[in-house]
Amino acid sequence: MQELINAVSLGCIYMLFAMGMSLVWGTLDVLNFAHGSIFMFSAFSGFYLMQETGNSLPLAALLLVGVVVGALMSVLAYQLVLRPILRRAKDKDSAERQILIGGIGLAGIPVAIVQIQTLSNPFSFRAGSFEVASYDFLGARISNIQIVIWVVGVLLGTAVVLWLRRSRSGLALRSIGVDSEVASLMGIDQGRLGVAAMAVAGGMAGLSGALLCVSFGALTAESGDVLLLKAFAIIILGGVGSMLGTIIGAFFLAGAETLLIANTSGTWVDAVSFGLLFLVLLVRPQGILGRQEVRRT
Amino acid sequence: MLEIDELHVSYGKVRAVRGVSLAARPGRVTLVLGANGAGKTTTLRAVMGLQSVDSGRVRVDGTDITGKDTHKVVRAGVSLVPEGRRVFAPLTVEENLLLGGYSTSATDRADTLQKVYGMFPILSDRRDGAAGLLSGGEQQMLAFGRALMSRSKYVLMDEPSMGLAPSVVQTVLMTAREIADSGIGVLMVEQNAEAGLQVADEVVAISQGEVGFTGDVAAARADRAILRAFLGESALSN
Amino acid sequence: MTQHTVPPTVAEPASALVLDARDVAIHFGGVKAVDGVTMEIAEGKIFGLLGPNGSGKSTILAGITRLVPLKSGSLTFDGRPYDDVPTFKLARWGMARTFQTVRLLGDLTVEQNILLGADVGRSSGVSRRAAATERKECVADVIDRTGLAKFVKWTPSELSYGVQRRVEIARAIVMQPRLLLLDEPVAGMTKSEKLEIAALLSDLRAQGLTQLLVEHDVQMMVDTCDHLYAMNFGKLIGEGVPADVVKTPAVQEAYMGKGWRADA
Amino acid sequence: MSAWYDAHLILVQATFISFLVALSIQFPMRMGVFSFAGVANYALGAYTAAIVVVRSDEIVSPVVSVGAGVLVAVVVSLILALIVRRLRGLYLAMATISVSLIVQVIAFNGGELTGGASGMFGVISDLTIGSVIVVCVVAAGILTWTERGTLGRRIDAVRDDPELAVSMGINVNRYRLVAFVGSGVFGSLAGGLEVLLRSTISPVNVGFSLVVTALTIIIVGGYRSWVGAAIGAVIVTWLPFYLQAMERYQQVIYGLFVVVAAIFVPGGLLGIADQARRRLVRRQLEHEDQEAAAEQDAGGAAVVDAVGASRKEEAR
Repeated sequence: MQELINAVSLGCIYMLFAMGMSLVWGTLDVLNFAHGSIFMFSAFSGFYLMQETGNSLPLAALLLVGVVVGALMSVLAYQLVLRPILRRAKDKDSAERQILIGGIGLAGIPVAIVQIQTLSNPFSFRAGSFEVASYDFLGARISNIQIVIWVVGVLLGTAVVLWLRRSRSGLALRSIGVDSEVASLMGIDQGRLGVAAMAVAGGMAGLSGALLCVSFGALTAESGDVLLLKAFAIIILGGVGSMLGTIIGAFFLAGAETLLIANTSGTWVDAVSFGLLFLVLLVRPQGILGRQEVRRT
Repeated sequence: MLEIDELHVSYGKVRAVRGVSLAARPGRVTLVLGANGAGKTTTLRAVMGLQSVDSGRVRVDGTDITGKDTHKVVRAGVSLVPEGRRVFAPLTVEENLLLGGYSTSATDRADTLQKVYGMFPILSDRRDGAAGLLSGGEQQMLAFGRALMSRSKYVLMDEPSMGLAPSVVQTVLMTAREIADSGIGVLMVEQNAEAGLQVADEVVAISQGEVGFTGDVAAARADRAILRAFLGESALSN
Repeated sequence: MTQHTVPPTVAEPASALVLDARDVAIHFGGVKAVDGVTMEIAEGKIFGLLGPNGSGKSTILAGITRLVPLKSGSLTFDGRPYDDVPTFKLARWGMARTFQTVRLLGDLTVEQNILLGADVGRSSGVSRRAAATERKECVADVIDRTGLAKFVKWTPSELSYGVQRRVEIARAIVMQPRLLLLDEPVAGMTKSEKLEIAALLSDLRAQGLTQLLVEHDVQMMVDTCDHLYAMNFGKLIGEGVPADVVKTPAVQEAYMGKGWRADA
Repeated sequence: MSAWYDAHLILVQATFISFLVALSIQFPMRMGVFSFAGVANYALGAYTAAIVVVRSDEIVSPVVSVGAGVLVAVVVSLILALIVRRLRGLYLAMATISVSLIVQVIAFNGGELTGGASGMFGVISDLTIGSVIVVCVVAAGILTWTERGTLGRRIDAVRDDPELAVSMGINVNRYRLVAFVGSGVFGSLAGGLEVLLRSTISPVNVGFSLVVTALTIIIVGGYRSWVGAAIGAVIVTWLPFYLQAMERYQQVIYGLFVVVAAIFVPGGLLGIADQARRRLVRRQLEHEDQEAAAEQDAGGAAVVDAVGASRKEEAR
């Protein structure tokens, strides 16, 4: 039972992180390799402010900092680097390659800054102004922070799915993913929608960074890189472009990892996602819920 | 009136469109003829802001839209039915149509949707199905419907009959005629010259990036050069 | 179904078949892109393949070159069945092709692009050095014949579409193929460019090169080809002497649409 | 000179090793294989060599220890090539990054064999920088041969248009296999030689930052030729030394380099040089061939729609 609670909490964080990445990959054709360091840097910004203010920040403010910093970084990455690459690339293949390379370069910058600032030590929100309380829940313990994670996860997960499914701008975003030129012929302003999508993605990454840092104690400068590859595994597992697939993938991976941690020393935990990724790429590259091309000639 | 005035467009070092002037008027079908590579598609793309313009002007009812971003051109009242239809295959028919009306108000959108369904009952029947599962002719209807959803005053059509079964070509072009009859200005690029002439009011012939002929259908049919280039003298003219 | 309406081709000596495609079917998912097509390409002639967009022309070309797998049917090249031979080996056997869209390597010059064709390893037993000089001569000769001498040091992006097309054909000819497959080589060309290409192809035929030409331009097909296949919806709808094939009602309807005859 | 050399020995060594690491990613890239398995190969080469040296009672020749690493890496690369043969582009890139990180996790968890998180020490050998230079020169020689004439053109074709390549009689799959094996050889050589020079290795050395460094070298220098990797290796190794401010912010500046190059000069410094040379040639040509240019223009209009149409085809 305790494992289940932990797995769901971890799954919520994975989901928030991976959904944002999946959102911009499926629609804007941006596989943002810097997504992981945005996650990490947002959490670090919270940590930094916390120190500066003498540990007086409430939890809500910490999360807010994560969201704002994440959204800001994501939008900047898009406007300054990723969008210019997309615009200048001579074909789809080289765009893909340059986006990945540019993203790797971008990802290195915050990581290096935090390494310098922390001297490569882990950082954490030690007891701040908020208290960690635990409650009995069906024979297991659940902390108030885990409850926050569940609530935020469910609310945001649903909101993003509904946004894409039901709203006018969500529909427009999906159409960009199918054929961006025709989307502009529909009168859709891709610049603005792209920024909005990147902001949502970055905000979710920042939020998940703050939440993970609060609930699991500490992060390091490199935490984002590992999480990025985990999210890639999750997205591939669920199928690129499928939000539902991403959600399922996130909880699946969280479950598998939690089981492994419960039964071993836990040092192999990172290998789970990479192994899983490998397996999916080999057996079913389009993912569990990946869409098959719908076409008729 | 949609006016294209002395338009020049180049692609890298190649001058693709060299001083093309033509116009589309409400309620009329203007047919643009020209061989592959004559610069027709480039002209349409330049009007829509999908291609940058070297010089020249594009005006919609007097408003200059030259070089505007595509979404602004659409908002100014011009839409394009692209070559090869390019419906959003994984999205439903209704979603495709709603996207067409992206820049209109919610009430207008609902209104126009009903009108489009009335015009194309087949789309109404298939509204929840994926657009990619429609037949070629149905997809062309969807592409038309999608353009109508924007409530544009001018609709540009790039090769609407391309790749369609012959029996469907007539239906599609008649639909283009109906669209014009409802008061919209249609500017149509069409390879199938004969079929195109049957629904057109005015004809513009482009060759190597320049306008070679402008006139009404009767004049076009009387023009020997047009006949030779687009209609006859092939092995089929038995 | 239109087979009997086509007059029987003039009896010709049974020349060797360069390519024998028998009952070829190619399916994508549930779509029957090519559905039981038989083509017999005899030596030294230009064969044409006509059909509207989406009729399966390009697909059958991909099948013949083994870029897509066949659902059923058999393929024989110079008497050798090649149902399980990879594409690159076919090229070495002497099957060369051009593509529907221009596919030149943008970072190489015209000369280097053509040399790529000369590199195909069809060793003839000559010593390496001799082969190299022979190759050079062959390349120079082809460049000359295709009128590309002026452009050898240019890169593809600096060339007009018509010239790019000629480079592609030159690259294929340099392979010294047994069979040349041309996928819409004159699409998007001006009239004069088309005539140039047509003359080039006839010239190659005079030298004994067998060709299969996929094209839209009816006039060019009639003028250039010795034998014409017409396709629609993945099936053959006519075959025979080009001028006759294009007159059959099935082809006219498929290609020109209904109502064409009434007004022409 | 000798004093200078002694003082800068470590940087000289690092330059050659970085060159080899970069080649392990650049070599497959040139054949259109976007693989980061080079970093895994580096780890395999380093750890195998270290294990051989440390576990053996006698003194082991560098040829044996580094050779063992190369052997292991090549075998693993061949297996990997078979496993991922259906993957392309991004998927291949991410899968191979994963492989590299799996190798790192294994190194962490190897217990006594790999020394766990603290890694391995005391990998003593008589390897000299001279041997490393010889290895690099031989590598450059072989690569020069692959970049010229027939082979060079074929590799260009395999990278830029595999479907065209097979139609020209090129066995693309074999080239892809060679790409993986080459990555194995270069990567494991870099790892094996470096561990013998520095005498230690730990999991931290074989992680994601090595991917970034290798990529920086290639992107700054240019991915089309080993010369690009050489230029990049020199810059990336020596710039931080000369720019004192850079020492601390080295990784930050690498990141900026990569970003700027990815946007503005995807061909790297070598690409810029290439473009300049081409512009010169073109200027000469334009003088000579006015008539050719005139002829160009006449047929010019045809280009456009066809180009537009093919673009659209691709987009679909």
